[in-house]
Amino acid sequence: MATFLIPILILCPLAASLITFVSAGRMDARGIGMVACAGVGISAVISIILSVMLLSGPVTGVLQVTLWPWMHMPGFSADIAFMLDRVSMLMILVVTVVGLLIHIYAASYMYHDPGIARFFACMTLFVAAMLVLVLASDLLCLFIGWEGVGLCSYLLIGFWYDDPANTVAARKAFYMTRMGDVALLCGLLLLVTATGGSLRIGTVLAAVANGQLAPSGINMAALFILVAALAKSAQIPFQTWLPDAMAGPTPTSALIHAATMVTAGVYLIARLHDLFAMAVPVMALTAVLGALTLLMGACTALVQSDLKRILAWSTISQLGYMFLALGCGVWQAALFHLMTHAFFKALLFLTAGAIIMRAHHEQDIFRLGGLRHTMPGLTAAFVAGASSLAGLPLVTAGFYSKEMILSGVWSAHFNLTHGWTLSGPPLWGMALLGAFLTALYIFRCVFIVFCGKAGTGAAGRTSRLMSIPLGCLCILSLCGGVIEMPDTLLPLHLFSGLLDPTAVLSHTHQPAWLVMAGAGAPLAGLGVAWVLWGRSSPVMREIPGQAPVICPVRTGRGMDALYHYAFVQPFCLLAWLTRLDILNHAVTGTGLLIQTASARIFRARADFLGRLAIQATRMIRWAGHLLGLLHNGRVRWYAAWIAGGLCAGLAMAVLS
Amino acid sequence: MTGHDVFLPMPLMVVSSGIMVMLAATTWRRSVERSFVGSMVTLVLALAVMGYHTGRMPDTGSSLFIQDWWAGYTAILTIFSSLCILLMAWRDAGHDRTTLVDEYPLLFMLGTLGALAMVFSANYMSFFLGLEILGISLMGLAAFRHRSFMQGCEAAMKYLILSGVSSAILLFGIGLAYGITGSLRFIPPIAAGDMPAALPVAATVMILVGMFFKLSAVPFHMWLPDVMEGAPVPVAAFLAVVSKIAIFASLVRYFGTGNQPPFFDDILSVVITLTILGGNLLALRQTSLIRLLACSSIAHVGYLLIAFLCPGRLQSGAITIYLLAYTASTLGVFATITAFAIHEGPDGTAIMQWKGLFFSRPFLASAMSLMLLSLAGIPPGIGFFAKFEIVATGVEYPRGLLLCVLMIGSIIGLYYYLNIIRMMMTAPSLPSPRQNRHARPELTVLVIVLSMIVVIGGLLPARAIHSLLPAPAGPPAVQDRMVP
Amino acid sequence: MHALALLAASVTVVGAIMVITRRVAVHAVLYLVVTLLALAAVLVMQGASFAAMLEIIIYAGAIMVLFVFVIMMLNLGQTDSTREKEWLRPRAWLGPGILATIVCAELLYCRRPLSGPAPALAPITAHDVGLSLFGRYVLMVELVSFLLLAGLVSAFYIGRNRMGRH
Amino acid sequence: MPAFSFNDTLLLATALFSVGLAGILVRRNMVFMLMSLDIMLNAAALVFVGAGARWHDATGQVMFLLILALAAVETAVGLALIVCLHAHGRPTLDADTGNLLKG
Amino acid sequence: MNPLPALVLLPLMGGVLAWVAGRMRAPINPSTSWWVVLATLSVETLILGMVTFAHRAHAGPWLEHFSMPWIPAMGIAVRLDMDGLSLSLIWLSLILCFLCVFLATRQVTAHAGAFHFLFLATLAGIIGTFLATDLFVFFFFWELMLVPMFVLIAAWGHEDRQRAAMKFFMFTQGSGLLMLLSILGLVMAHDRLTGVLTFDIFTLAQTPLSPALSMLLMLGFFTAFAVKLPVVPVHVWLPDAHTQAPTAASVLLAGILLKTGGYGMIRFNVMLFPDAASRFAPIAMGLGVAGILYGAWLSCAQDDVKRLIAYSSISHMGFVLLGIFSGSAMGMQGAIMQMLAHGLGTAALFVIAGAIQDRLHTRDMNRIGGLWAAMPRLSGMGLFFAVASLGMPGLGNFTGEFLVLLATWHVSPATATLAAIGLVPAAIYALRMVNRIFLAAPRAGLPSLEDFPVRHMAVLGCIMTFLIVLGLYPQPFRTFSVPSPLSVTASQEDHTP
Repeated sequence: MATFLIPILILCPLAASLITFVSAGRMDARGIGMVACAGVGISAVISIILSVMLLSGPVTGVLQVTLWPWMHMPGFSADIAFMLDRVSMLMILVVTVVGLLIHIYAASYMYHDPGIARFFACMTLFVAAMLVLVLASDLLCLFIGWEGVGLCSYLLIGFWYDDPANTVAARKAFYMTRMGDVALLCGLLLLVTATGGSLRIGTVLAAVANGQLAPSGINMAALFILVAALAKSAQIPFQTWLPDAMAGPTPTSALIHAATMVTAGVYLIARLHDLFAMAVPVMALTAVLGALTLLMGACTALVQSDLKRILAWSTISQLGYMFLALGCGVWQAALFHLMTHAFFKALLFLTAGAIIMRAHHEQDIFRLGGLRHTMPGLTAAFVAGASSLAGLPLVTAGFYSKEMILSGVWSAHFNLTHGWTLSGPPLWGMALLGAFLTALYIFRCVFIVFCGKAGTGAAGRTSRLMSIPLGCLCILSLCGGVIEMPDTLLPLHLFSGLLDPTAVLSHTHQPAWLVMAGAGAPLAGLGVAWVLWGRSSPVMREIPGQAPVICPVRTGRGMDALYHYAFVQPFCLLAWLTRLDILNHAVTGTGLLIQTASARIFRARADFLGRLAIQATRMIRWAGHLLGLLHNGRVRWYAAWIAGGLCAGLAMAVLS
Repeated sequence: MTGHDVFLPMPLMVVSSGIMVMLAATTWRRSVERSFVGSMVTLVLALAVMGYHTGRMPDTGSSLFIQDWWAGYTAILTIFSSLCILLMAWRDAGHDRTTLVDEYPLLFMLGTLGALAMVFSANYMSFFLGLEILGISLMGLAAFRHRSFMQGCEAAMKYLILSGVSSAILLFGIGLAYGITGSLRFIPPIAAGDMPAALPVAATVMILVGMFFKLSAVPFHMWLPDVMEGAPVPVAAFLAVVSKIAIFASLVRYFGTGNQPPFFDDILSVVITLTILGGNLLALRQTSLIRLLACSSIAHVGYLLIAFLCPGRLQSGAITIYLLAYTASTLGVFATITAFAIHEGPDGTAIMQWKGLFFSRPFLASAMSLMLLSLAGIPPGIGFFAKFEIVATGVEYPRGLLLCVLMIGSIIGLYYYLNIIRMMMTAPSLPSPRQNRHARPELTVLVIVLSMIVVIGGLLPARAIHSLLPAPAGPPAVQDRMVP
Repeated sequence: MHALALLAASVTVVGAIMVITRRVAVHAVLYLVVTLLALAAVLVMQGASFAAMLEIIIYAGAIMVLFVFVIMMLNLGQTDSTREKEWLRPRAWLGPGILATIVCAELLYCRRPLSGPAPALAPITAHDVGLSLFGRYVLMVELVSFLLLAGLVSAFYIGRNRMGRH
Repeated sequence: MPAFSFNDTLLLATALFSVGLAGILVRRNMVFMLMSLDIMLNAAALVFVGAGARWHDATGQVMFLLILALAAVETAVGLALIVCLHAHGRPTLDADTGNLLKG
Repeated sequence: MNPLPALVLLPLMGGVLAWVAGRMRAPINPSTSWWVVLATLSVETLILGMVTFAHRAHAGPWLEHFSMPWIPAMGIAVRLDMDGLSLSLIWLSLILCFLCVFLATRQVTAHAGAFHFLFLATLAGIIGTFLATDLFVFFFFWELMLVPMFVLIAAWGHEDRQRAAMKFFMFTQGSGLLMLLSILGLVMAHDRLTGVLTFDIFTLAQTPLSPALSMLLMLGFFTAFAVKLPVVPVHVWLPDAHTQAPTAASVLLAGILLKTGGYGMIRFNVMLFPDAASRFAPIAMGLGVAGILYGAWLSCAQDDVKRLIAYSSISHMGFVLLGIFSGSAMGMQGAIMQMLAHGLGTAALFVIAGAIQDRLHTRDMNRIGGLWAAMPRLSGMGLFFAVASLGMPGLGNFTGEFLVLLATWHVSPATATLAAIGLVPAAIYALRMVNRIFLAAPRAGLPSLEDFPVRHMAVLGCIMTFLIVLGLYPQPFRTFSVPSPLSVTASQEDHTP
């Protein structure tokens, strides 16, 4: 049954993709939408069936399908093979269910776009590739999906190709991830060499466990894979492509750049966590990078004015949480957060898309405003998503997943080489700060957009087709987290039990105030945001200036001054700092440098080797010319040559 | 005086009788057509008796002439080339009937006679006489340029003076050799050991210089482009083909094909290097097709000399096939030029005139390309196999340096040959005034026949090699004998 | 006898040198005749009286007359001789002179250690030459006739062309 | 006692030969060049006669005769050409200037 | 009857027929020669199919054998042998010829007969090259195929065609001379040792050679193949030739002619001189990596579509070189896969570029503008093949590249890493092309353009399918296209009769 269903699961979106692509121009928009939704829907149903099958099986049961041998030869073998275990089950559920909801939404959202067929072809192709990625039991097979999602992401970011900026963004995304792909490829090569010719995940992990790999080899492999994951998930130093990727249509951003593709890195590391567990320095690096990214993302999100870019930076930041969790070894927490993040971030994006659509494609939060009155439904949905993102305690899914990460981070400890150690609490502190900032920036956005004076007028209404997915996602992002709770609240570990029944995470030995702190930080952030942006006469409801603007202290307003010094000044400083966006500049600058260098070198003198050949030809011609000058037509001169030749010949012959 | 002394190879006899008959006919009535027909009939006859004789008298001849496989082969080539050239010359004479030019075929016949005498010679005296008959007729022929008589005269004058110098050097050398050995037989004077070393060496060098001049090997080559350019096209062909075959035949007969003394090796290596490089480099800058062919023929002499210098199992095959390839391809090029001149009006000696020929005259252009590719040594022409054989001899008798030179030369050569083909493929900028003279079927047939030889020889070279394998005889088998 | 031989030889060489240095063509022809006569004397001394006779009759007699005829036809005058003088500057002599000297030196170097059997005393008479010429080498005589024919035809054509065309 | 050994003949011939060669290389007038050519041919002929004397062989004189014929023919053709060139465009008979064929 | 000579001769005869048909006067349809070509190719395909599916009868690794004395004096015989490698490459040639015939050659109206003749003559030369196992015959075909290709480029090419054609010919011919020297050197060495003059590679492979000599001879072969492949310092001819050639010739050049270089390296470098090849491998691999990076980098800097594709070919061929000299069966097979996939993909790209040039009369990417709106089918195809060329897993190129990289990693991880880095510029040039031609804002004043008709799409669809199959199910091709060792002669029984 499973051998039959798993290929069907992948084939359905693939077939939908082919149909929509081929039918471009022949089928109307409604038909295309239906085909795409049907494709993804069938696979959603199948994935649910498969989950049921898997869960009804033995605890460690795995559904294996080997379709056909891919490359078999002495020293190497790879198959087109799939494997459904609990991790991938979670992933296919997320991919298909969230994907289905987004597709339904998009069918309405993209209805009037002339390129709808291309859009859905890419979207469904993406779903197929993502499914290959998560289901593959062979790392090389995984690589197909890995590159495939990158390609679809490229196509979708540059979907509106009329604007060169979009295509530039698309290519940037692809190049950045491509670097990671190369690293992944190298990692795979290293692994396959070390394991003696197979890239089966099971084989690789077994080889790692058996000690077939030298520690340095493990570290190298983990490092390569980490780089790949960083690139795919837009972590430092590859973070710059993701905000630009918002150039694509909003459903794309929701599906690819929030819910699924960018989490592929997380999935990969979670999948290979046994390997990473052996590579402590890499784990530490992962954690540190995750923590840094989450802070940087949050800070940057705080000063953005574009609605989608805020969400993009927030995605980076949330992925940072996941990497932090992975680095600390609590991969279950990472996956949990992955799932909830998929829910609420998809919700946020879709809602944002709906808002932008109704607000005449205005994305600047400072030009929006007061939407609470014109779009109450969307407001509710956005607030739900925002609170889940901020992790408001108890009522949101985000709270539970974030809590799980925080407690995992607290108890982490890294024994690095040469006696260096890194322990969890500093990282925990950064994560907590991040939680505070998260609440701050997302509610800043909420207050600016939905409260205050009405900005751009809204038009039309959200179609039913769009609201259904929003509703579903609302529910999921609010209630999706109750399956796993901190021990302090309730020892409920459904999620981690689901993933790995043999090793349920529990942090019973941790102090209870940790949970309190985790719950308090978002609330504090909410409060500060309310003070700054939510009150009727907001202090900072204008577009921050380009330069560090120190607002003049308004006399007689003690409270304001306090706020000013406590928040406004640091905020402006932060704005200034992040606006510089040093890393971004560095990466872009390097790219630019390479580009100009190549242009300078090769445009000016194309292919210097070719030049060399031309020079040689010229020399030969020149020699011929010189020789021709000897033929001046004078008989005496010719006779002199004969005499000279005779002379030389005699000399050679006689004197030799 | 023995029977051998008056032995005259049949072709020589036929050709000389033909000349006398023609001369007699001229006294009766002068007619260009008749002269041409007569000379061609004579040559065909000579070819026929050639086939009859080669089987019967394979080696040792008299003291003056010799008839063996090598002589027979080169004689056939010579006569065949003369026949082709006469066919070409026919129209050259035919299209300009203001003057009676029945001397034209007569001089060709005399030249052929000289070449045949050289080919069959086994003695300095007959060799020298043949050489001079050839040379004097060429002087007359070179002046036969109707449109630009001055150029013809200048070419003849240059040829006269320079070949006079080279004849004097050659004669001096022969005289020395005669003084050393006391005989005019073809024996390299090195063989006679009773003299001190320097004089025989000097004699050899002087004879070599004389021969190199006629072969136009590099330091002595300067006359060839000038003379060929100044002479009419068929005469240029005669210079490039017949006279070179004849002189090469004598060279091989004189020096044999065995190992050569070291000084000879050195001189020849230097000359070959200079010849290949010089010829090819010179050809690079030519705008006149005839000059270019002259330069390329210089280079081909260099290739041929490599085979001459590398004794071994493959040598004879290489020399025979290369001679055949060179003859057929060069004649083909000249025939095409002549045919072009008939069809298109201008005499086809400037490369620019060939522009766009692929579009106006595809057949002619294809034939030309085939010949040029064969000269460049590219399949399917016979030249490919010929060059292959040359390289094979060079590898068999390891001569790395010469092979390198050959390679460089071939690449340069490729460039200018291709350049002509390229020119033919360029679309003509403006339509040239098409004079469209009378088509001459015999030229078309000639081009077709030569193309067939080139292609068939390229595809089935085994026949050519196989039947001619024992061709180049070494030094005559008869031992040196003092003349009483 | 030796003195005579030496004299003849030196006259030959000096005459030749005079030939190539004269400005006026007729003078050169006359010097050439002198050279040829001296050369005939040398030939006689080598016992080749027949050759010497031929040298005098054909060379000095016929060929030189041809030269004289042509020089008369060309009608060379004072301007030509001044031009010749201009062409014969020492600079023009330098390179060719060196080259010719080197060739000469090399040939002499080769000749130096030569010593052969003493020539036979009996001179080679016209009889011997005739026997040889019309015996062994009769074919060569025939070939020479063709050589002369070629020259004749060429010269005739060239000469006729001069008259007929322009 | 012969007046000339082969050795001496060679000496004389070499000298004549070189003088002729020098004449060809030096003189620009074609008439002089022809004369120099004759000198060179004479030198070669002298070698043959000397060699014939050395071996007491009539062949040397036969060769002498042939060379004589050659010289006659070359001179005749050469003079015809000279007359021709003189008539059409090269009155100075300069071998160096007015060349149409070069390069 | 033996099919091998028929395989070689049939295109030639068909070509002559096509020429004759092209020269026919009025009553005959001008496209007659095209139909003749189609018929010829079909018959050729039939014969090849016969060979492919009837080879079970033979047990040995060599599928077919043909031998006929040619020049006995030199020990030369027309000796043709077919193994899996040559068979698969001939299949590739035929597929690409069909591609050309359907998509490119019908547009040729000027002297169509001659064009088709030259086209088929090139094919004949290429097939001969793939089949010959006599060194002389191999060299003969090797040189022979250049001539029609030269004429194709020089007569039907684009603006700067003649210089490009000259360059092409000079480079390949010149290097061919070096190979000639090596061939003769090997033959003579064998002759000196055994006294047998032969050009048969099966015999020559047994020649014991001194290390220095075998290295020298191998270098001679290598140079010729390196020029053809091309390897970086001698790639100079390729961009010009590819750019200036007419579409069909570009396809042949990129699709098959370059493969003769790879084929030669496998059969004549690695199998004839295994020791010398293994000693030379580090340098060759270095050259391969240089080619990958240099080609990709230069490709990124091009504005001319065909030039861009041409440089990308250099990059791809770097992988082939790397694989061949990695010294393992895996690398060899990777190289073969890469050759097949590159042949298909690049040929299709050239067809598309040619179609664009036919319609817009420019190859400058700055002047083409976005075509997706006007020609979605063409653009879709272009996108697909561009993606294939950047090495998307699941398509043929990736299979080859991965195997090559894997084999290289076994030898030297650093080299493999460098080569893998070459994949980043590959993405850059491929997507740059996509974003400047296909997915870009349409240029103002674009004339109304005709998209690919369905039959063209069908042909390209076949190529696509092949690429996908190569990418996802290469196993049969992989096992099929293994070169047979020279130690086993196909024809022991045939030699004796």
